[in-house]
Amino acid sequence: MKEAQKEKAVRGLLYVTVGLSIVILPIIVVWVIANGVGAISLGFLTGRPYRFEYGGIFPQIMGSIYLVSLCTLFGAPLGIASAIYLSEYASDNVVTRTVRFFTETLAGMPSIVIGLFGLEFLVYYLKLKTSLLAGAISLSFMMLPWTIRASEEAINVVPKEYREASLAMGATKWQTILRVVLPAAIPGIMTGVLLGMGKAIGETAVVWLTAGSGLEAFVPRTLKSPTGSLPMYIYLIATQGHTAEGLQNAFGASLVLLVMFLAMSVSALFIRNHYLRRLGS
Amino acid sequence: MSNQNQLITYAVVALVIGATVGYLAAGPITYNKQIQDLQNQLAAGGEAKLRGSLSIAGSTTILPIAQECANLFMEQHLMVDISVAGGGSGAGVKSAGSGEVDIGEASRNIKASELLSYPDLVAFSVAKDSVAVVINSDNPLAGDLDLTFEQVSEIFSGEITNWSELGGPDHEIEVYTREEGSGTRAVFVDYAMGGKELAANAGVKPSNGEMRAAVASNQYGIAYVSFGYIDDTVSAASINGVEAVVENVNNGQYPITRILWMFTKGMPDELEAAFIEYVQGPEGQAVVEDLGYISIY
Amino acid sequence: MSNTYMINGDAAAFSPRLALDKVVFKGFNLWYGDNHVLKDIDIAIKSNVVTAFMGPSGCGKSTLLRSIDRMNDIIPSCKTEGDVYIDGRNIYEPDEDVYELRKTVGMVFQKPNPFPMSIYDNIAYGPRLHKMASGEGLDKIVEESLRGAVLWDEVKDRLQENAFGLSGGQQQRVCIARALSINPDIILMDEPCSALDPIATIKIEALMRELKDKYTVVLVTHNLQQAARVSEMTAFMYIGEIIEFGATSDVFENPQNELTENYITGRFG
Amino acid sequence: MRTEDIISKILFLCASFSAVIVFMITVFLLQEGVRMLNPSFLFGKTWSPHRELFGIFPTLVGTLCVVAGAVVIATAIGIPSAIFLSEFSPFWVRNIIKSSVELIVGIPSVVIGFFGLTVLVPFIRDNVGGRGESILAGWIVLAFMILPNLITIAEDSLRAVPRSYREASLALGATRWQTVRNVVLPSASSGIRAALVLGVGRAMGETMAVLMVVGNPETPWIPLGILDRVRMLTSTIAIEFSYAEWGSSHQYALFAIGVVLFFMVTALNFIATFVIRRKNIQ
Repeated sequence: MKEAQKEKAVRGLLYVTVGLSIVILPIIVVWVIANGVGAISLGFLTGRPYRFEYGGIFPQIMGSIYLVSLCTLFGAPLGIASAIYLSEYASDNVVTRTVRFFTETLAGMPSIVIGLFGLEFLVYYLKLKTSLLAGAISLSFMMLPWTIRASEEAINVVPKEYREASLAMGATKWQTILRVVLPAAIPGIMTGVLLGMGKAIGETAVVWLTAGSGLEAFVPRTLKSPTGSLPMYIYLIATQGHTAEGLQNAFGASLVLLVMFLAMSVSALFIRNHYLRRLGS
Repeated sequence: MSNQNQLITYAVVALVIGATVGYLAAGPITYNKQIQDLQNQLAAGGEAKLRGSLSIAGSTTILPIAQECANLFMEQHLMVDISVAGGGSGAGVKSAGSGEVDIGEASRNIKASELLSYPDLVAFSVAKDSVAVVINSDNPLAGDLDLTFEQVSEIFSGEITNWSELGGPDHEIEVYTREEGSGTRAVFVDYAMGGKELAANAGVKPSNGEMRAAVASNQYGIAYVSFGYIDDTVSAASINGVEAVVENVNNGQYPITRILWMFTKGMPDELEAAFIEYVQGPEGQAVVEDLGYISIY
Repeated sequence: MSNTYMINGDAAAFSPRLALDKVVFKGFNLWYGDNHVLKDIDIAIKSNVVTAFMGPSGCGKSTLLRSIDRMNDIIPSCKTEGDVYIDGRNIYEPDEDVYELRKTVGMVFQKPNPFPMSIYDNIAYGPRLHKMASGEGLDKIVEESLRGAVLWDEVKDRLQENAFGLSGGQQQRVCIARALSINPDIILMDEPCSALDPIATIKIEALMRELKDKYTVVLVTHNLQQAARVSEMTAFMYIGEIIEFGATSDVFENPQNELTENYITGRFG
Repeated sequence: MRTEDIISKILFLCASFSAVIVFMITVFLLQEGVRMLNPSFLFGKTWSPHRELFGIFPTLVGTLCVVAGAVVIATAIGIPSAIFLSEFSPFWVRNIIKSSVELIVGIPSVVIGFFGLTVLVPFIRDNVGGRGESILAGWIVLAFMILPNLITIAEDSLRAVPRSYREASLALGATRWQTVRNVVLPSASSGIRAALVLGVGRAMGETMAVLMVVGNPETPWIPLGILDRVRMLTSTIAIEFSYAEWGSSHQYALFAIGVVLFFMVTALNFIATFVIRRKNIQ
């Protein structure tokens, strides 16, 4: 009965580690919520930052929303189009394999390197300055491979039979993609895009170098305005704010950022769980 | 409509609503107020001819001045947005010189090598300042610490490593330093280090704010910061028996002084000039003194 | 039906009446890569008749069916030689518009494959694609197609429901209705009942017999009884060749070729 | 047909876009950084830009120490958790835990850094020793970052093992654990390994969270203990890039660090792709 004992021991060990995960993983979320709720007030959400420790985070909230929306505007269509090409048009040859490898490489690229590139190429070379536009484009470089990957997966899951049925009706390839493949793949694509948005909204290094590293006290009015963002705010206040008010504001901003991030990942998972299952039936 | 389409619609609608709610929340609160203020301003005979955005970056010593002046300036000129970032003096020179920002700041003089790289920088002095050695206010030595430059250089180069050597508790001295691009560091090294290198194990903090925060949260820490950053969470050491306060800098007893600069690439344009004039003017200089720096006049 | 029209595998005796027969294969060959799947196919399929192709798996019967609306084109390694005529027109001419071709040829697949849309949208897919009608005209096409597939009475109250909610047999009839919606001349059915239960199969078979009044129906099946029940003409295929083709009753009762006989009597297949 | 061709061309252009970006990043990193890539850069022991000394060896070692420790911690907790979720837990338990874990994959790293700075660093200083800012703090912060992803991917690859394998083993009288160890884990191992390699890449490229807790000494040294402070490759770029003068060797050195990072991460990516591809062939 040695094996049975071993089984018990292993089980015990697994219980311990999973217990550890259950305790550890939510710590940060719980910690932020517990400390951040007290910071949230109408004034905090609608005011603008004042010196380092005081005021609100309205420009940062709006800045993050603008950055992520604009980044999605650039990144999502491009990513979806790339995925369509790779999964529907590309035959397996050197060109597409190269494209695919580069896409994977971009996915693993450290964000600071993307930020450096954005700074050199967009900010200096194209003279966009540190601005909403430069930040959003740099973020979309980061988001692009994730969108491509998720969209490709979603498109590949669409059964071959749908395509055949549509082609047999006399539809062209593009008509088939537009009317049958994409509608069926949209939940998967949206899951991918939302997860990419979640990545973009929490990204600090890239916005630091390209969108604005200050404590902006205004909502950007043009694409060329420097733009504050929640991650940058949290970084600045967490490292430099040394008073109770500063800490409180950093918690409040973390809570807002976390809520925005979780809203995206919750809707992504919701769409995935409630839709992809249906498609499988 | 099929369930699937419905779900897609829900998701899209949720996204759109999320974005627009945010936007709409922004609209009424800020823009209506701004427009109203603008109308009031025009009705009161004010001018709203200045418009546009201005980005400022560089020395974290000047950061509080620039932030505060920007806030006041933006209240007076509602169509102007001013972004103020840190980065350090080196970053201020570099980013103004390369055109990344409109106005750069430095808390030290421009280096010869920088003038070679960015020959068309134009400098404006906006305030005077000094550098103080600070320790945690819970350190038993707080308030009584009096150092010579010799001691300062020995502490910061890692020759004196224990607080007991200074008459304090038996604990390692934990040294913090600014990054190499910092103007505060350059000034500090010039005056106090006597040619010695900073200790290899000094923790690098890339802004005055982080220096202060590090010392404020570390009972055995020691750092150097701009006078503008001295507050009751840290305690400034006397140098050669002279207390680190503004009066002693003004009367020449405290041994470190420096000028704080703003730069533009070429001659400033209308908006840049207006802002720099504002900082140099009575309102700006009031801010300077209010924040613990020294007026240029 | 008449027994008069009959050919066997003898190519020399093959003299199709291009204008009279609906679909005519003439010296048709097809390869997937190096794999010679269809070998020198010569056959003429008559209008308004159910023609069944049977044979063991891998004999090329589905490929032959898919050659009629050039659905094999979507497989990159596919290569063809020879001609296929529909109403006297060679559809393998280089300037042939495949999309127009597929419009005149409806296809029903082995597994019911409705789109993940409502029943209505499934049927309306083709007409919308080819801008055949809109509004009430479209409603009419949908109704007629569903009536044509004998499904109208079962689904008329739930046209907006997802087609996946239907039973397998109903889904397959949605697919048939979808094929009918673009008003084709020819309907190709690739083992349409293989994924269905017996009751659904009976319904579909009855439908096939009705359909032949208006359409030319070509059926691929490995179910001998089905071929016997439904078709007037039957072809037996073996490893890419047509071994025997003739009136169903002749092929079943009096097979000319030993292979055919073995297959029909269940010695292999 | 004409429009079809045009569409396919447009789509091809879109697909090439990310390749173009990567290509541009590579070219411009190399162009700026390659002149500094020499043995005295890679193996030099002193990094001190004002003395024109650009040796990244201690930084490289420090980075590898932090990343390796973080991956070990994440593996030690993550893989058994994944095994538990996929093999031993009741369905509803798995569902709850798995979806909560998925929810926090990619949680903003600055928040984790904030946690590290305000909770972890003081805790280590008061209870373990040293300044608090340390390799240890870096381990924990990075482990936090890669753990959710690791659990998710590992659990997915475990569950992808066909049930028939498990049944076959159980039917031969094997216990659950024997089945897991001898049948399930070997079949899932390539997926798990790929997840680990990607985790290493992610940890290596992380900037902000570690920057806030590893201490960044003035002149980094080769770390000797887990309470030593180190610099990361990424944090060196982040701290110094803003003031490195144009055209100075300092700036080229920072780009060269970017090149090193780029190649390490690309190599890891290559390995992961290779591992995954081999799995697919099997």
